[in-house]
Amino acid sequence: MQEVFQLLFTALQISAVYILFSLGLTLIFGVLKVVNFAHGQLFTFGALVLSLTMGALAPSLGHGWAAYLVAGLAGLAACLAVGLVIYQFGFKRLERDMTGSFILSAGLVLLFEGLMLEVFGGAVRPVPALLEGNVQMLGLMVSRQRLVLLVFAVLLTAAILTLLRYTRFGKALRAVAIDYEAAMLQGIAYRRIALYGFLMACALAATAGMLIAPVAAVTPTLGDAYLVKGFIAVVVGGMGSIVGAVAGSLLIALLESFVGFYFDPSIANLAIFVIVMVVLLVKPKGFFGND
Amino acid sequence: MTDGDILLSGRNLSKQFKGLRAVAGVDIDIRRGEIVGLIGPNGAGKSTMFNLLSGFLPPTTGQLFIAGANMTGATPERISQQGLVRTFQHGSYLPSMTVRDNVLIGSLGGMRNARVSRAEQNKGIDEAIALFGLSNHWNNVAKNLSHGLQRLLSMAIAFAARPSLICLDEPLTGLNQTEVTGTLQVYRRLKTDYGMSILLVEHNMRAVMNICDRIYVLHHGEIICTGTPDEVKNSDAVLKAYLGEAHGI
Amino acid sequence: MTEYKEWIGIVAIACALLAGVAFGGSYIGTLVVWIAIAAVMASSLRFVLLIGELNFASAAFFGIGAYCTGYIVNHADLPFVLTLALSGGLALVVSIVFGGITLKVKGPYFLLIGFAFTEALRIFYTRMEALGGNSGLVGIFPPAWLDAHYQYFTTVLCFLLILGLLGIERSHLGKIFIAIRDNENVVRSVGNRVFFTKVVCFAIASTVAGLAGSLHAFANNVISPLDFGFMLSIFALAYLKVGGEDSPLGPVMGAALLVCVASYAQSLGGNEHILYGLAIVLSVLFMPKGLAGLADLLRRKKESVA
Amino acid sequence: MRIMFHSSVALKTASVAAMLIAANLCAAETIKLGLSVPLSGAAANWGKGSDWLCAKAAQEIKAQGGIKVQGQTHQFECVSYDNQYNAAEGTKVAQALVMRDGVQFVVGSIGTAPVRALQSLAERKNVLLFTVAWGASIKGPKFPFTFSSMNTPLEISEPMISFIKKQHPEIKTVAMLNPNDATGQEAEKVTKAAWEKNGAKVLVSDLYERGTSEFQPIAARLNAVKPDLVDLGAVPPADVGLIFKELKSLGWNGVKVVEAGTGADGLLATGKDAVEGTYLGAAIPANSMTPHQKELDEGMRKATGEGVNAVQIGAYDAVWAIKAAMEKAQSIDPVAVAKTMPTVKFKSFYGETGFGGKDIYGSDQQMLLPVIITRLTGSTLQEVGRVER
Repeated sequence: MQEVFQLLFTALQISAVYILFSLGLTLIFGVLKVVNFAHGQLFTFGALVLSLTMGALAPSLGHGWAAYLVAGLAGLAACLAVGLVIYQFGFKRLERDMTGSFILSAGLVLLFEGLMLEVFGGAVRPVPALLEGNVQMLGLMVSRQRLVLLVFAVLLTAAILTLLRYTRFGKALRAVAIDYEAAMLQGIAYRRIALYGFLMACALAATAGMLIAPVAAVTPTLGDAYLVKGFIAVVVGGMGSIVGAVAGSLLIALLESFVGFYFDPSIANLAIFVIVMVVLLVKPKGFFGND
Repeated sequence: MTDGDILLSGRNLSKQFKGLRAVAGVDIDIRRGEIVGLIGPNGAGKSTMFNLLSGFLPPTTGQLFIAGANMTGATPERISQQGLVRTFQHGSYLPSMTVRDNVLIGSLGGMRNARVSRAEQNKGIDEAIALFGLSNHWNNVAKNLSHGLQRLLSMAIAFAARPSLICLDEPLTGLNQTEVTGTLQVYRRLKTDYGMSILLVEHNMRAVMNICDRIYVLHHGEIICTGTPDEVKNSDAVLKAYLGEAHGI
Repeated sequence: MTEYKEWIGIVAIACALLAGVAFGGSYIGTLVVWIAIAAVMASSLRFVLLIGELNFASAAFFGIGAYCTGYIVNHADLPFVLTLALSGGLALVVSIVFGGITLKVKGPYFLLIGFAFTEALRIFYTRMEALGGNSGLVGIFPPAWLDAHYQYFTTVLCFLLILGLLGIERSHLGKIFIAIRDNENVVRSVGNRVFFTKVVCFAIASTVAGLAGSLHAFANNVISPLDFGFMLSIFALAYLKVGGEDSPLGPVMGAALLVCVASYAQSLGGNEHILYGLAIVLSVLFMPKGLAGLADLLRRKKESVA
Repeated sequence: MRIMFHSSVALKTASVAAMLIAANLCAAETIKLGLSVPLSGAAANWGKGSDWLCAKAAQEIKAQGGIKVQGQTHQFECVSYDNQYNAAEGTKVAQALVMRDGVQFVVGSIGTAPVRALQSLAERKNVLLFTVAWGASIKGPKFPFTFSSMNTPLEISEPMISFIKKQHPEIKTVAMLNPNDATGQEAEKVTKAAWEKNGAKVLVSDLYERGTSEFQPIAARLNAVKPDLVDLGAVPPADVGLIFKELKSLGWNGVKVVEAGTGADGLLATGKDAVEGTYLGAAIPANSMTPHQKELDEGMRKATGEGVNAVQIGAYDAVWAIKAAMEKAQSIDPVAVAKTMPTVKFKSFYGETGFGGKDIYGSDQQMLLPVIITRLTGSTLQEVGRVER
């Protein structure tokens, strides 16, 4: 029983990153109808900028909250700047062209990965933990950094759901996601909403990357594994659905945790791919998809 | 009227969407060589009705017979093979293809089971293009045509499949008066020269009253009146249904 | 004349490549084989794009063909032509099953399910002892009688496959493919079997990819699971996009250009990815019709000047 | 002669020709050394480091007066291509090196799959091939042109494991993990046998996918059997750090071993204090570095951001071994050089050595290098044992 409980908790922790990652993907798809493969690169970029800034700040600020805050803002700003550029000069010109924008994002993946390797090098960059050590919770040992991640995932998901449900911007965003032509007829500035939605997703990617940085190997290929899992989470949950992204992430984390424990981690990966195909056969639009 | 004349027959057709009953227990009959109108206020269930008849939606209850065969729950492809071809309200053509290729697709569908020579096939395609007045545009790409020509093209595609019943979803919207007159002329020819039946959903009441042999009036998913144009015009139920609507009869 | 310009173009490129094999020395010959196989992959991708779907599983079917060939060569001594046919055949059978199940979904869902299939197969290979696990399979050589002419054989066969795909595209069946991409409801409403046609299209493209995979295995002699990851589909996409997806000439031109450039760019080390990435991004943004579109534009300009 | 059809090929040939002309101006004869290594993706640093060390060795040899064969002086020049760790790219690299650039000596090749692709061509075309790939299937009398320049589990596991067992006689149970690739599968077999031979029970031995990002489930599984020792065989450094960190947060605290541990930087970057006390089998200890080793280590740090490691050193040693063999054979023909290689003595990164391995592989193609067992203390590696061979 203790074992199952531990595995459940592990799944919950893993799912936190997947959730943050897939929220961005599903948001971009909802608003722009773009399958953005380059999302993982923004995630990686956030983590790399954080590690770089932390390193530069260490002599003056040490590794405390202040350094974290400054470096975090730097990472966020860098990702938003990159996001703005790729939206304005890229995705905006391929509005609602699914194939075209997907191909563009695939090109961006190759380009960014090569550039980041060139600029940051292939070495693993150490990032100090925001909170060191473990806590004993309900008889389980949990690292504090993981708890921070989990709290962030819950808070951000709640914030996004609130934003979408109760603010003018959120309602406009949902309207655009459902039927952008009708939304434009209603006087909603589609372009602006799309830009803000895209930037929000970039910010989410950066946040996720920076939160995972202390407990992950920060290299230019960091985002690759998350990209695959994040996409599967979104597909299983239903593209464009926020609740679906959360549910999909949980499913993947559960599979990874339980199959990995009872069989073998490599089989767990295989199981994830098989499950996505099975789910799509039963529910072709995913669990919560309506498009 | 004898049973042999009946081409399409829907019995007690219903369609239930989550909480909404879009079509409720409709009986409908269309005879060979008959032009039938289906009218009703917005949201009356006309589009759902069209989807039920053409197989794009399976009925929740009820049965559908076409040319004597039970087509309840059949796929659109199967129903089309049985002789019922429909058009769509919006963009009922293939935008990136030429007019001729558009019509070709229609003829390919119609001849799926028949062995026809290339020459005969080409003749059929040319005939369809000529019938709808598209001869001057045969090599133009569909998306570059005017709106009116696109409407005509969508009918030409359906015609090229040589159905016995052609179901047209608001085919006259956006056509000017001359085009409307010309199109109605073609409908008469479809009936007289080719023996086709037509089911027409249309907002242009003048045209409907002018061309139809019989009319069904749909309201809140139910048939509230059926009869000749004159009978329908004088029906109290119909007047009542349309009251409050922007456009009367 | 203009009606046949793609045929002429493809045959002209094929002749140029064959001349390269004949006069260019052994490295040029190898390069030509890679171009030919890459062109087939890109053409196969384009073929499924005719029905409007981006087929990310093409790398998987390429891999199925290659692994089938590798397995036969290592475990059963079958004639070369039969090996080739069986590899294509296996890809055909798997694609009918896979397509029959997954073509019910469209757009991004279809794309991502193909992606998942590719990755699942890759992991599957690594766990199969009989397929050489992670190290892959070695010693896949063409038979002695063909060895000296293998580069000609592959190039010719690849271009025959490409011309075959073009032939189908220009047939009535091909017109139905394009019509499905344009508006599948119209196609269905006049009685064409849309789903069946989609599976046919997918199966043809996958068989061709499987054959290309078999040719690839014989050309490289060695295969490993990582050869058939989703990156392969992305590269095929790059050939297609740079060449231009509107014209059947596009994938051939794109493959020829990018494979040559990549061979040159090898000396740039890891920056090969930057180059491919830039090529895709720039052509999507500034050359949406690709090289083929550009060539067309130039030709028209010349005509209007003349 | 080639006749050109593609402008890009022509361009490339022109630039190669230009390079050759330029090279000819400064040296009588330049011998090209090829490398087929990963220069992108997760293993990029191995490739970049190998490239750097090859160039460094060539530079040192030039400074010492070059390679003297039959009265002529030759110089080395390195050319590296990215094999992306797979056979398809490995084939492209092999073709480019052997068929296009005319390379006859390969000093560095990483990754079993791409190396097999290169070997398939090299053995047919009489190209001498040095590799650090671990697969035993690519070595032996069947491949007279193939030599290996790095210790593999076959060399490391047995001495290292018996050493550790002596240090920690209380160890009864072991949990093992390896990446699901050729290297990992090879390591798993050998290491498992070595533990059983030394009287420890292997409770669990798993494989995981390279590129995995979440190690919690893996750590949970290892921890569940409560082993006295966790052996991460061929797991790459950054992953080792993450796994030990997760294990620590689960409360596990036993002996940590990584046979293929090539350096402390990766471990520390991700594992922080959780990797304290880890034993590594393929690392270069800081406390016993010679000035020359220190110089290379620092140069590598500047070039790649990480200290020098055994994978990369393979390329450095191969260059020196080829020089020695060329001078001994008095020939720059790869057939003669390959024939001489097993008998040659030369100065490697670690000191004077030669070739052996007949008892394991059937031919003397394995560079005999010391197995240095190091232990991570604080943030530095201390040498705790050395097995000379």
